[in-house]
Amino acid sequence: ADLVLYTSQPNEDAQATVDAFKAANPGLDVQWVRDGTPQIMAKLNAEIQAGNPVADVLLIADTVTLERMKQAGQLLAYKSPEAANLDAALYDADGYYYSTKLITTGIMYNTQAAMKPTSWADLAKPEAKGLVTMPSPLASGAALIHAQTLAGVQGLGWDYYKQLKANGAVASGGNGGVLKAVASGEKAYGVVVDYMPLREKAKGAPVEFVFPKEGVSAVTEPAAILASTKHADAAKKFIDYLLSENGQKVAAKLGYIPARKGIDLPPGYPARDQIKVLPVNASEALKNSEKDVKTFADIFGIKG
Amino acid sequence: MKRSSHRGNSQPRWLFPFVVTVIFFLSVLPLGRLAATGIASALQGGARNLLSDPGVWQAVYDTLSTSFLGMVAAVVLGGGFALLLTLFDIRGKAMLGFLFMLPTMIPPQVTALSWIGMTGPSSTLLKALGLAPPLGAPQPLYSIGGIALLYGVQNAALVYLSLRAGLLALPRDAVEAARLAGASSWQVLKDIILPLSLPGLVAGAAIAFVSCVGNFGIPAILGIPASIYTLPTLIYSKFAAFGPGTFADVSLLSAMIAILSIVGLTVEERVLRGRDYRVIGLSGQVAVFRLGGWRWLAEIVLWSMIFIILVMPLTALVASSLAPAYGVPLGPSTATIRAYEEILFRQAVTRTAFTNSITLSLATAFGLLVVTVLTGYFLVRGKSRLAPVISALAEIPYALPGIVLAVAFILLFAAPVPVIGLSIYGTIWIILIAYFSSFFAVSLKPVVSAFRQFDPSLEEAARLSGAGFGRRLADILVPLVAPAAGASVILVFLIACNELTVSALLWSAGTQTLGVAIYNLDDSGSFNLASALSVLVVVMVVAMMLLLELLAKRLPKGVVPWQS
Amino acid sequence: MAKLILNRLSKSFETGGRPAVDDVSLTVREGGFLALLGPSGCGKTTVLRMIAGFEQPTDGSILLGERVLADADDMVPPEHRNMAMVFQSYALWPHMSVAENVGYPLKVRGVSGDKRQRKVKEALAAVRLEDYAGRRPADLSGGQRQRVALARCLVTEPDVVLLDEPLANLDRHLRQEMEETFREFHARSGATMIYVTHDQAEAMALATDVAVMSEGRLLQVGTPEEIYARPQGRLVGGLVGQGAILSLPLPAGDMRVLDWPAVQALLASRETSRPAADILVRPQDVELTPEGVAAAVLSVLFEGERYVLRLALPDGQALRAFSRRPVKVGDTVSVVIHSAWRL
Amino acid sequence: MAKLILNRLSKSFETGGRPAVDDVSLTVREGGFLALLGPSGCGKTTVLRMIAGFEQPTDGSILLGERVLADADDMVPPEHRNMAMVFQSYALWPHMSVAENVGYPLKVRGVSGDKRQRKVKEALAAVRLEDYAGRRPADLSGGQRQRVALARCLVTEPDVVLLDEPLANLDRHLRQEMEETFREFHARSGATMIYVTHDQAEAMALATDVAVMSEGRLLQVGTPEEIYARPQGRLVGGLVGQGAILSLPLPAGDMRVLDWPAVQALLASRETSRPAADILVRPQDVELTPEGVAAAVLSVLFEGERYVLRLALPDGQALRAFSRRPVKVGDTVSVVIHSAWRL
Ligand SMILES: Nc1ncnc2c1ncn2[C@@H]1O[C@H](COP(=O)(O)OP(=O)(O)OP(=O)(O)O)[C@@H](O)[C@H]1O
Ligand SMILES: Nc1ncnc2c1ncn2[C@@H]1O[C@H](COP(=O)(O)OP(=O)(O)OP(=O)(O)O)[C@@H](O)[C@H]1O
Ligand SMILES: [Mg+2]
Ligand SMILES: [Mg+2]
Repeated sequence: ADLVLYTSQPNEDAQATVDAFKAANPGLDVQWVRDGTPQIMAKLNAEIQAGNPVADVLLIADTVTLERMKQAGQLLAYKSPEAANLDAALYDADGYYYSTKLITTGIMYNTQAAMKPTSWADLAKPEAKGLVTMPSPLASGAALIHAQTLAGVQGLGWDYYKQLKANGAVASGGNGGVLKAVASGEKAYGVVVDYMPLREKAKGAPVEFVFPKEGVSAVTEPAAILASTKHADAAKKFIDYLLSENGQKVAAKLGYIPARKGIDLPPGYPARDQIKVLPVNASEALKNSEKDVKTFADIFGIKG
Repeated sequence: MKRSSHRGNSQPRWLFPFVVTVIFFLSVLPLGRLAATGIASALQGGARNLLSDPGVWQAVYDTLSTSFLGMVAAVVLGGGFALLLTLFDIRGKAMLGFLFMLPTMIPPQVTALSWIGMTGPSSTLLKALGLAPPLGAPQPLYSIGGIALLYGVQNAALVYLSLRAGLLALPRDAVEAARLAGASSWQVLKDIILPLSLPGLVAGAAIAFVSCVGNFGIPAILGIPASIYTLPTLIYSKFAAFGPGTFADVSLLSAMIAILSIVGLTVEERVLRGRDYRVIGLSGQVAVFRLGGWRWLAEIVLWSMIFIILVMPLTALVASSLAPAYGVPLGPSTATIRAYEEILFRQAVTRTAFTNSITLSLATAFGLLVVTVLTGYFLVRGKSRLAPVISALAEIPYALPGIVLAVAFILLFAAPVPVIGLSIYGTIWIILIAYFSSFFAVSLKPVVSAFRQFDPSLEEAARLSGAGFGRRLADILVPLVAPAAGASVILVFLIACNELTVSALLWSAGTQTLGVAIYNLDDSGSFNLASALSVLVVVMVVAMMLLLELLAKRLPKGVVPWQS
Repeated sequence: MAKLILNRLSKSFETGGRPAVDDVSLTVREGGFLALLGPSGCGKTTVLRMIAGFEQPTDGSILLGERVLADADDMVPPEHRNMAMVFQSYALWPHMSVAENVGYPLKVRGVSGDKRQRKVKEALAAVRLEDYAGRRPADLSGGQRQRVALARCLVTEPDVVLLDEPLANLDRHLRQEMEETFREFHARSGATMIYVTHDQAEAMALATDVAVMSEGRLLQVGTPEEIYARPQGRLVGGLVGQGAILSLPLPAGDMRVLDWPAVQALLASRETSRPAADILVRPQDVELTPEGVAAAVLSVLFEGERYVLRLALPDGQALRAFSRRPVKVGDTVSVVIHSAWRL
Repeated sequence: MAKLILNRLSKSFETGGRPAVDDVSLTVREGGFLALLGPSGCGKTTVLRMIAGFEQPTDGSILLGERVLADADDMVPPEHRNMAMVFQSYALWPHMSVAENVGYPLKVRGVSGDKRQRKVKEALAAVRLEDYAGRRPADLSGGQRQRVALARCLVTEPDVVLLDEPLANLDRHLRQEMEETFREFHARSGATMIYVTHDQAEAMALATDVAVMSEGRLLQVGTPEEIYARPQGRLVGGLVGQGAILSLPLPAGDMRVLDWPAVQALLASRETSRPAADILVRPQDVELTPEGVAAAVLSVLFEGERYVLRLALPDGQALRAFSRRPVKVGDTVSVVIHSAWRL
């Protein structure tokens, strides 16, 4: 293959992205491997250990992992010309990784639920007692960023998580599990990434998604080139394509908030300026990630 | 050792080197490679002081308790079925036996989810009865007991097949003699039948235990919400937060799993040691007890078990494959077969996955049978001092979570194989080898226990007829351990067909397996597609089992586990 | 205890055409000792297995006194019959030691502790296996296994004891001892005993009654003396004793025991018009003396005590005789038939 | 073919103290027919199993002609020995039909098609099981199973045939037929045969040589006549024939065969100073006639052909005798001992 992509994007999305790229660059044979972030990272690291990483490009959920790889010298720096169209916060200044979209984390609820939440604080109210579920930072990169983000917000912070725990909230698994739990009515409220409930709702599932008024956290599904790549040119083309107008339109069509300015948001989302994205610093987040995971785990009594 | 092959020992000279080579490649090499990386990374990355973390020990404890209880549940369920269906005059044995195999085919996470659904607030069943708990009520399955229960359901077939093979080797007159001695049915069971079929029962229990130790799907879904971590889920969370110390931690946790499974194996050895199971003379007929007035009750119990462990999860699976979206109430107006259309006609991966999984499973099941018959023969007949070591080494890969084993194989094969320069990474061969390694124990157990019950004079008679080792193997040994061999093939096939965690890391374009395809669909939110594919897998397995049924007359007696 | 009645008992297996047991009616009196004789495959084991309750009769019934043990519809399970059996295949439990095998029927009956140990010891002593109590059956010789099965059978106080060729693998000395043991056991316990054997001498020596079967059917029942002296029909005649059956003209009158003059007359007569009769001649009744009829020696077998001769009468019919001295094959000897029996 | 030599052969099992076979040296001449006699558990089966190659000798060696088949270090595997065996436990393969069981040794030797079918048919006919070719062993009677094992053993042309109580479960008629079959097979194939039996008459009638074992040791080897007429030592004397052994004062001279006057003198002598000798008296040499010594009748057993009496001499020593007429237990009879043998 001319290019090997490791990604944690959902299957259909990965296929669509690759298909669109191939259409734009005929003749390039792109192979992709899709798996959950833990699996992809285990696979990649084992390959690196064995001295023969197969992947050229990585497209995964969170910046933190890429920041760690950057610091370990496993990534290749590349200044993409398309970066100019991105918010500076959305890419690494040295060119090691570029965000491709925004995946925000908000609140979903089952339409049978009595209370319609509008803010994070609502989840700590007595009406939501025992009815809240959220992904665990141990299983989901987005969930870690989310926790780190909220922890830094005035008026929420780790105390908010302690209130949630006291209110009977559970934290487990990834976003898919939260979606199922709320859609099936096992729980009423869930903390979850935006596109999942929006898609399900479009298919008729009894769920709603809200962007809480305090603001949402976001992961950015960054892409990066591995230092060991033997196909640097193709890899660079791929990065450029992801950030290009066409590439970003594909992302929007798949139901994500595109990273590039000036592209319309997919249906079901409020206007871009109504979504308040709470800021987070990737290298800070990386530095503290172990500590934060532990704090979170201690609050929710998760071992490990 | 070389001498022993001259020593009138019935094994050919090459058997010992063969077994050692097999064990080396399937177990020692991958485990050793993993340990090497673990140690290296512990040295440079400064392994965190994992062992002082009380959470780890809690996880060890939870792993042990869930696995032990799960094994008990599997023994009760699988053992009960095996006894009732093999020894008693139950009607519809073939059907019951057939259906009992199927739950193994439903992926553990599907079973777990359907049970949660069945017992949760949106359960149609409970709603209909007016018993549905309120929205958000605590889920009783999120507990040690819940995990163990589902372990039991998932692994019951392992015990069933293994014990059944043991029961079929039971000499009829031994049972009759006990009854005439005045022993009640219960006493006969306790004093004669169970002790004599102990190798099969213990093998089944041991493999169920080891299987529970390494299970990921069930504790991931049922354990984590209740903050119950087992070693496999702990390992997964280590991989999720991949850091410099991860390999060291994972190696250490894997070593703990290995120790747990060796503990299990030692218990098994203890139980079986110093006893004689060699059936003297002819067996070929099974005693049948009459249940009399109890028959109705037994049949009702059996069918309700089938309903709970098969029909309910399967219904849930079918229902979610027909639902347009998750959580949409299913009714005639909402049901749609769009998911099936999508899976069958649009998703290219479906065909690839079916082809790959069927090929891999068949190749693994039959390939391993060859290996395990030879190894089993060596272990039971060889009287080698290495035998316990070899059994333990065969066992460990199955106990490790698939992700760990897969990592070990990536470490081994990501770079081209030295000397030959051939690279199998990214091809289907690496998955095949990993399957061989992982399912070795599943295949070996029933065969070893069958050899334990084997009357040696049957082989001696064949030798004197002039039959060399290969000949005896084909004509006498394999046909006589046929029920066990059949169990071994069917178990490996069923488990491999469904397998996810090993192939999840080893697949690449074109080598997707069914497990990977289902997981990927499910993980990316296409629950109905995932369910539809699962349903198709079950349908395929049922079709293959029916095919086997047609072949049953040509196969040695007892091979087809639902036929008596 | 009560008498054991087999009432028109039949059994057919799914395989195999002719019934294994065919319309057998038989009464074993209370405390009787019945020997069941018959060629291999004639249905002896099947009869025992039906009495024990392992096979359901396809027809007929089995009664112990008034109690119906089994008929084609219903049967009392073996564990409620209080019987004991030595299986032709021994049916030892390989996972138990010799002592455990023997002690098991006691254990099941709740006998425990010292009493059980003592009884097991006695039973093992009776079969000369005291030193083997701790062994596994797989480590025993064939005869030793058979003796364990015997000890297990005799350790309790059953109402009915079924013995299926229990001495087949024992040497003559042990057989004699074991026969003695059976006799004692029978006298002491008063149990009804049914004994299957292919060894007629054993059957005659032990039993109070002998039943002869062939191809599933019962041919004759009677005391040993009666069966031996007055066998009914060709089949029983051929089975009991080592006699030869000659086909000679039907003797006049309804005499059945024939002396030498009578036999000589028949041998000499050339009347082919008279219908032929089967005449049983036992070897011990054939004496080699100069004043008899001539016979050619076909074969001579040494049996230790004596030689067994197969002779051919002038008309080619075969005869068996004993001789204390060796005779050469091909020689002609002269024999007298002291006694014969018209079947 | 060549002679089979057992050279100081020993075998000890892990369990059990005394060796199962202890220093046995024996030569079976080419084409010989050796009967192995001995009480249950004396090591007969173990010897056969060593010859077949299933057990490794712990000491000594086995040779076929010049070729060493086995010693304590090395052995030729059974599949290369071209031997055949009837196992005491039959060792039939339950998954094969009767015909397949019998045909298997041929199949392994590459005999196929018509020839195999014909040979299987012949072998089955020889054991009278033509009609059972399609059955499974589990559906056969005990004797039928034994006959399948026999047919399987005789279907090929082995160099050495090992028979472990091959007729134990057959009735007298079949035994006689099978003995005839063995004799024919032996004459036709010239194979060396070793025959284990507990039935002396059978051993004497079939074998060219008889070996007597006890407790793992070989006591005596010789022709049947010699073993019977001149047993060496108390053990062989007790084992061969149904004789009783009397302890009487040592006769003068080195005479071994004693006639009635000699025996009478010994019985009458009261000299306790002379050392005692073992005198073997066989029942057929004891005649009930008025002019003998008095003896009390201890027991009377009917055996069909005759009654077996256990008698007690005035000094309490037991004697066995035959009688054609019944005698009452407790009566006193007068006996003459025509011949006796000093052991
Ligand atoms: N596998 C074994 N382990 C230990 N001891 C054994 C084993 N097999 C046989 N023996 C012992 O060795 C002795 C000889 O056994 P063997 O089977 O040779 O006797 P045998 O002469 O064939 O007797 P039988 O006439 O009863 O068959 C017996 O005392 C027996 O208990
Ligand atoms: N399970 C079975 N299925 C079919 N036929 C059987 C079965 N058991 C026995 N038979 C047949 O029934 C007949 C009687 O068998 P049985 O065992 O009663 O004979 P037996 O008199 O005990 O003979 P033996 O002296 O050889 O032991 C035989 O012809 C046998 O082949
Ligand atoms: Mg029988
Ligand atoms: Mg023996």
